[in-house]
Amino acid sequence: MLTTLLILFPLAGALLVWLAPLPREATSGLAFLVALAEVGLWLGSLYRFDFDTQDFQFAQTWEWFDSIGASYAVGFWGFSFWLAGLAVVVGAAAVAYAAWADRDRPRAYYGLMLFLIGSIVGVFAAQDLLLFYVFFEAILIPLYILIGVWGGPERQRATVTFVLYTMAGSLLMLASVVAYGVSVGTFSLHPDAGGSDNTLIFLGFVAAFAVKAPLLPFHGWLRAAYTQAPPEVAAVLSGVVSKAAVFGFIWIVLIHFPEPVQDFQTLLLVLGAATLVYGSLLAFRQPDLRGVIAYSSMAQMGLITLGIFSATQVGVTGAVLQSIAHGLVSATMFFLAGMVEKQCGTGEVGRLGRMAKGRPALATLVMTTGMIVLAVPGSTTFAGEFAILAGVFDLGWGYAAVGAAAIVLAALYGLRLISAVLHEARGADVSENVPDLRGGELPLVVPLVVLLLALSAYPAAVSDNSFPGDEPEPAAVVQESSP
Amino acid sequence: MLGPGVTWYLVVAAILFATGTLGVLMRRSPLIVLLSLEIMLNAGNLVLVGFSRLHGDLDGQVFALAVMAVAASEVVVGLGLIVAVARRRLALDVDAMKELRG
Amino acid sequence: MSLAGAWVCLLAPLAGALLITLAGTRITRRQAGWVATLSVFVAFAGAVDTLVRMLNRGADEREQLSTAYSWLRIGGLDVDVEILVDPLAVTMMLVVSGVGGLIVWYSMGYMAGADEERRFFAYMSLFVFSMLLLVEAGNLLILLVGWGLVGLASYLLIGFDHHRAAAIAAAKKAFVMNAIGDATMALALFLLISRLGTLDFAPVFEAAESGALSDTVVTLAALGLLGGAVAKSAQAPLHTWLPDAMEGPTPVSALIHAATMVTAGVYLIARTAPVFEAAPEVQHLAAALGLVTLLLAGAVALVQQDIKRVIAYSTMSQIGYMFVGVGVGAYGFAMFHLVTHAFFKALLFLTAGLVIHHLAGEQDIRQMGGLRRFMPRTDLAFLIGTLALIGLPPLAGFWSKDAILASAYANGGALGWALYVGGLFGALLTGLYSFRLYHRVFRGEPSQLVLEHSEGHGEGPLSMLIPVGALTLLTAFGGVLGIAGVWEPLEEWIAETSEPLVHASAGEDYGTSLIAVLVGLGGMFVAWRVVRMRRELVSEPRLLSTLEHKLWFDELYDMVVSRPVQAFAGLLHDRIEGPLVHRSLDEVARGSLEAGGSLARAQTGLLRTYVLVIAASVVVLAVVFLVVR
Amino acid sequence: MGNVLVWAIWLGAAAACVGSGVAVVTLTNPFYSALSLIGNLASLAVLYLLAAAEFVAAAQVLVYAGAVMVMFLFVIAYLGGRADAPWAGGPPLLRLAAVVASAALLADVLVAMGMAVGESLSDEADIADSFGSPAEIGRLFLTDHLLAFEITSIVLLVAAVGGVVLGIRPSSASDEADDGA
Amino acid sequence: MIVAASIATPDVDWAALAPTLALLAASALCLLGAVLFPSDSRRLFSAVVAFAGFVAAGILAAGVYADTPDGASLIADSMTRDRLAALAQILLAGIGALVVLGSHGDRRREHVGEYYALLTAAGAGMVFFVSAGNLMTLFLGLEWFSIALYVLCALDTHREQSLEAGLKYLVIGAFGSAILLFGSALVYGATGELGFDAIRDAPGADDPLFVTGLAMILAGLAFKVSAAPFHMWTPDVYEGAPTPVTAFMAAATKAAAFVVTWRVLVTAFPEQAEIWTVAAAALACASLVIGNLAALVQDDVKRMLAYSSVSQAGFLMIAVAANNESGGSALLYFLIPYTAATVGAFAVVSARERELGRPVDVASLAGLGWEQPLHGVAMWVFMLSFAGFPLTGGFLGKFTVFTAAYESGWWWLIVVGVVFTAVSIAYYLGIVRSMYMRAGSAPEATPVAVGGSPPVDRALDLTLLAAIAVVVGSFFAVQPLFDLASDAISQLPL
Repeated sequence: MLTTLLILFPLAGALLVWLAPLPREATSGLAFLVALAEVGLWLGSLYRFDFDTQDFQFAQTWEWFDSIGASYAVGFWGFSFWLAGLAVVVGAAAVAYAAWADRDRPRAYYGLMLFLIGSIVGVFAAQDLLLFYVFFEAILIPLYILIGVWGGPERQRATVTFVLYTMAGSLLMLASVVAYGVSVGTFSLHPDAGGSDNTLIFLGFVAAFAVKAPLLPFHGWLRAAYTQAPPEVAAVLSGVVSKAAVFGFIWIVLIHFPEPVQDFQTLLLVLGAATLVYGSLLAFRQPDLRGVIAYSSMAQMGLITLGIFSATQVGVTGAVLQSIAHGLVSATMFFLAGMVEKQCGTGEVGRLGRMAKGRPALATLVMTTGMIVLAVPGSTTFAGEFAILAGVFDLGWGYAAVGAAAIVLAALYGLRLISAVLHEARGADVSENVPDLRGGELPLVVPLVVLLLALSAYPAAVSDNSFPGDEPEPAAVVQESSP
Repeated sequence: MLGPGVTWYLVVAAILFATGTLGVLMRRSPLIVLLSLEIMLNAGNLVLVGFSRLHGDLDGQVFALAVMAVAASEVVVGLGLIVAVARRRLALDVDAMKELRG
Repeated sequence: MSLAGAWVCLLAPLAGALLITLAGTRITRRQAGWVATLSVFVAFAGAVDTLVRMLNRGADEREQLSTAYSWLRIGGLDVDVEILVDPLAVTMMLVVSGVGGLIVWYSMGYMAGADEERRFFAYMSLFVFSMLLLVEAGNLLILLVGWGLVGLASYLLIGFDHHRAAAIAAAKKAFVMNAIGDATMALALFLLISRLGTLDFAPVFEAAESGALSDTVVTLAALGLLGGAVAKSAQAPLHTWLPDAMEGPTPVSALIHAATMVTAGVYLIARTAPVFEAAPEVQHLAAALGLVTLLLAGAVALVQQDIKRVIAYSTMSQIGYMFVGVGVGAYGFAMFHLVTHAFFKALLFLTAGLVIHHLAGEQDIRQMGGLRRFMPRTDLAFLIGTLALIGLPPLAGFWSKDAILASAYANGGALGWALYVGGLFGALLTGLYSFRLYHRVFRGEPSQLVLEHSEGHGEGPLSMLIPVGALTLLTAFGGVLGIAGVWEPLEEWIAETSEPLVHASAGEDYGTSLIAVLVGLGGMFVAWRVVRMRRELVSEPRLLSTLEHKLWFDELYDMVVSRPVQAFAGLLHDRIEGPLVHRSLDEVARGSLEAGGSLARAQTGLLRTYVLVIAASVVVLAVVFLVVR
Repeated sequence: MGNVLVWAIWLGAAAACVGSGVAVVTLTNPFYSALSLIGNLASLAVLYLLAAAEFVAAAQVLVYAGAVMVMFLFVIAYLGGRADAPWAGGPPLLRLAAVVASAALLADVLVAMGMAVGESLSDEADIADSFGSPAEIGRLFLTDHLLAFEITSIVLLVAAVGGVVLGIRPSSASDEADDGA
Repeated sequence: MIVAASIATPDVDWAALAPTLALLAASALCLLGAVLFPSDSRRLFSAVVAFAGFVAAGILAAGVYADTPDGASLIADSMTRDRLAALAQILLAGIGALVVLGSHGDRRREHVGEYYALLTAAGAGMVFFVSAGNLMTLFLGLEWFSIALYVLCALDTHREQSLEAGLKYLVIGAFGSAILLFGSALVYGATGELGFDAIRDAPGADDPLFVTGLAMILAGLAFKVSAAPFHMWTPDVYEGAPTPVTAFMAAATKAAAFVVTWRVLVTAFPEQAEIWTVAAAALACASLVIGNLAALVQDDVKRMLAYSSVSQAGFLMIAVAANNESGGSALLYFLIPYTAATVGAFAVVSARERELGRPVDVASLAGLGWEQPLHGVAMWVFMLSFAGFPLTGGFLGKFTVFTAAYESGWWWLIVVGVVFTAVSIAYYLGIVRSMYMRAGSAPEATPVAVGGSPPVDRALDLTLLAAIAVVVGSFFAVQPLFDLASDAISQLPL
């Protein structure tokens, strides 16, 4: 019941916001309260969550479409519960940011935002393939409008590219879902529900998630979407929505396609590694803040993919940890970038600079977040990265070497970003009277940063509670399938 | 039966059908197009009648009668349309009707 | 728990840093300074407490492990936040917190009035915390964390004057070079995890000693660790960041780039001695690199004109000695030299700081001279520091450096001899450049600059002079920690953790000392003569430019590494991302639109074409049916 | 043997049928086309007669050649000169394609028929004299094909309404375009 | 007299005919109204009557569905009484009712009564058509509603386009039915039978005349469902016809024709399945390719929707090609949200037409979403349903169709369908884009200058709400609907 509540509560909130004819402030306030309550709901369930049982928690099943064996089956596994937590937290922060940015047409906006949150939680909660697809697609509906209406000058092109690109992937997945359902006979995502060894079906799923992540050749939508969307939407997009791919890779591809994963492991790992390097190098070339963040998170997704398809316990768990960390950090970065853009009127690194002068709060936050972005040892991102590479090391020191090289590249673009904003000569658009972050902005970012620091101090909170038991399911499945 | 077998009926019917098609395809006057359509329907009728004779089964003839009525109805509507078009001072030329395209 | 002291030592500076950060402008700059200073001194007290408790225990139970909680636990792999306290660690703790405290205190005077002073003190405390985390780390991953955090702190402090592009560039350079080191270390750790499934010291060392790990594995692991050590300690070939790091404020140079952080490499090798001993060739490589660095740095130092850079190069070469020490397995002496070096090098930097402070930020020694007349006490302190650096008895440097050389001699073999001779030649260079520096700055006629800055104000505020005094004393009498053949407490002390591979006899030691001192004096004499004649040590132009360009290392790396990477990124951006990834989308869109357009044009609006299409389709359908029937 | 005579009549009717059909399609003046269609229908009636479909033949002449065609001629006369449009036209390719398509259709049916000659077109049933008589047909219309009968009438009714709706002169009110729907 | 006495008139199953009769009655009443009532009250009267007629037909059909445990053929196979027919009739009645609601706001002055009369008459024809039991009734039913539709298309005699649409539809339609007739004649010749069941049981399945006839019948039906390449008339007629008529054609004709296609192919020609399944697959591909690509470049919304309906016919053809129980059920289920969305979409278009007083192109939808939230959201939902997005029945429609296709091994058809769905999203979302988004820096979409404030049209809003309810409801209540469909399908021989 709790799971359904977690999914439906924001959706109900969305309906309320749409229908209730409230004035501007009231709307944003109501939306924020809903989002906050959602976080509280999640915390409550966290309190009840038993991370040691080897099965779904808060599981619930309703009849839906028996004829083809699909049902409304939801529930949480350790790692997906953390992902859901990430979704609600970032979502609440995004709503708050929107309230700060004072978006036009508030009722439509906040309704869509809450709808988005609900459907993302649904993705992570779905334990039925068809249901998963439903939520996976439902995400696009609000995103299309959110980017297209409230985005930057290029928003229409951005949103069309994004939706078409993503849909192309997901429709291939739809074909795979059909084939899977017919050939396997069930849509259940339970690890014991069997799997398929059909390569084509497998590739369909991989394509969808590779676009969503995105991985190397499939990232054509990335830059436009991340730079044109409103900052808070971009934050949700890169921080949370991309994690739908992580969920899919782990919970669908890895578990239900053991043999194909074995056959394609090298390819997938190479893809991840290539994405990692490519993203890092391009991040180094981007002319604007959000471009850098966009490509850096692409690189991070490559790293996460690397960890997942190491198919080792350490790697997969590291990937989950990294997903949470990256979700928080990229969201924070987008918020900060958005604030800088709003105050300076530009995000071009060439026109920024020396903002640290007389703006201690901004400087401290940017520096802290930036250091976590480039995974300085001791940060939670470092922990995740370390675990991923340690996990993938067994499959070939080469991947780990690439990852290590990427650490250096990350240092390069991370420092470039930090210095471009904070240091060196003052940029053309940074006038003396650009204010420091104040009471209005700090509450939006500080909680996330605190969360990041806490997670840096104690990453085991996630890493130790992602997969019940000693062996996480994926590793178990893959290992037993391997000769 | 007296005279030639159903095969011959079919041949004539086929020729008529093709002729009607040709008319629809070639002529630009909607009136003549309508006439050609009549020919096509009659070709169908001929086949029906011929086969009803072959099978010694009257269904075919009944069908043919029904088709006659239908053909008449089409003619009525068609002529009504043509009259309406003419009343709008529009050219009675199917090639002239190119408002809707693309 | 009995390690409360050690925990206090570790956490006090962190608390200080957080306090200053959160307090923001609610506390004055001076208060911020005091918070930092006190937090470090509290750490020192913790260290002393730890030492005392340790002394009260028997030699065999002095190694203690204390776990706070599990930091990263994934099934089999379980890394705790734990500290390991043993003689080696406590020595470093004392040095770091002690010298660190003095320097932070000093910087209160030095930084007075500087921009964003609070930030400076927060960073300083953060650094001390990271450094202590490094030395107290109870397993390799936590050590790596500390390793990275000191790099971060160093980045922050080098780039403290963030409006100066040079400072920011230097900071980035330092961070990236250290990141390379971190990466190699991380690789070594992955290797150990995949082979042993743990990163705790004990099992790793046990496996290394028992030969449970294959030679290749051990060698690779050792190489990885060495990479980190070399990067952090600015040894060739990853040394180029250290001179640039002098862009940071002088106290930073003193604390990070002289006394503590840069010597972390030595500590690392001493700490993981079993691994290196299992891979002797790597250990010897460390020694060889040390030798190369000490010669290279000494040579370059001959021609530098920036007071801090000269000292920076001397630091590099002194660390080279330490690497030689650990390379031949004389961990005790290496650590001894680390300690004494911390004293006298900090002293040198702080006195240099006094000079720079006195001359309102001027660092070019060509502008200096005759300062002795205006700053007698500073002159004395600097002289003592210089002599200690050259290694004249009875100063601290004398005991420690010669002990290393003696160990190299005792190690014997071709390598031993090479190290020995090279080390002695290094001593000569040391004499040359350091005495040149001293003369240039303090002796001779007062320069114009000196004269105009020397009206009225004295040598500096008390908060700066007291630390200098303290360090002077330590430099003067630090040698008592290891008087060859007579009383070598530190060496035995360290031996409890890392058993030395060689031990020179008193005879060898004093013999070496004799030669070394003579060589050093020779150097000093030459330098004195040359400077008196207003000439440079190196005048041959080609050699001069080579040395001034630091043997072209920067240019080389720029050409071999950074340019290609940039070019490659540009290539991807211009050739792949634009044309392939983005334009391909547009192409697909355009293609389908054109197809749709032609289809729409086929819809001519001509009734007869429609009928024609239908008729044709009927025919096709019928024919196909007839055929496949 | 009256067969020869029957054959002669049949062939004559068939020839007239085909000829008049071609005439309908080819004549320029719709008036003449309509007239030749009457001929076509009449000759068809003959063929029906020979196929033992007396009632159908009768209906053909009365309903078709009578009523329907009269209406045709009436409309043509009403429209007067503007009735006849150019014979053909459009791109010559279109004309060629039209011929090809019709020929192909013809060929297809003939081929199919030729293939079928052996199988289904053989042995025809022998029939009673009452076959095709109005009585028989009427009985069928009231029993088996009751629905068909009714529907035919409904279709005619609908067509009538439609003809009226389209044919009557619209009240001037609606001549200015009042709305898009 | 004597003759009549000697004739044993067959017993007619009035229940099975009831829906048809109800609509005929409504039609007659509307005609009377057109004559008797003054023009001002005429509109309301005929609309109410027509609505009542459709509703009654629906209810009666539901009754038939309820007490038809298994199918039967009546009056010498001339019609069948089974759940397939009943379900289709319910669907058609629903469509009709919605169209009536939607067209009530129409401001036409001419032919008001006739409009509703012909609408109901066409509805009656379709309602009979889906229960046709032999080739003759098939042909007659088809002509019945076709002739009514010809007139409806040309009803706006003052609009040239309307006339053009009517004439084009008439000529092409007559041509199509001639083909259908000739095919039926050939089949009759080969088998000597007209009834579907009889044809199935007759010998000589692979007779050349027989297959030729089958080909022609298939062509005639494909023409009615406007599957490419028999679709050429669709865009022109849909664009030219009065919008409510277009809505009715797009929804009802397609539904009826597909149901009959399924019935004929499955009951009469099971022997030739391996031929006509391939043909259906080919038609499906053609429709998907042509419909979607051509729709991409359309500017007029009605025309775009016409092409989209061609592409949707492609999806339904996939279900036909599947030729199995789940295919049939999928086909019926698919029709439910599809028809609702179609009627709704055209209703929105007609509302905009009345507001602007000119044909609606994509650009003139700008700002609609903000001006009239209900219309905006409704269009949003319908487009999502067409595009097969989740949370709409359109998604499950596609999904079930694909499932059926996969069961019969048509995996490549699925791939084609998937690829062109991706293409279709471009234009479906393009509509949404023009409703909500404006280029440039101003984030909010500003409405284009409109002719006065739009007239409030409660009936139309009701239509939209009902359509939304069906489209979204069919997603959540898929199981019961699917059960209804499969019960209906299971009564056919398969």
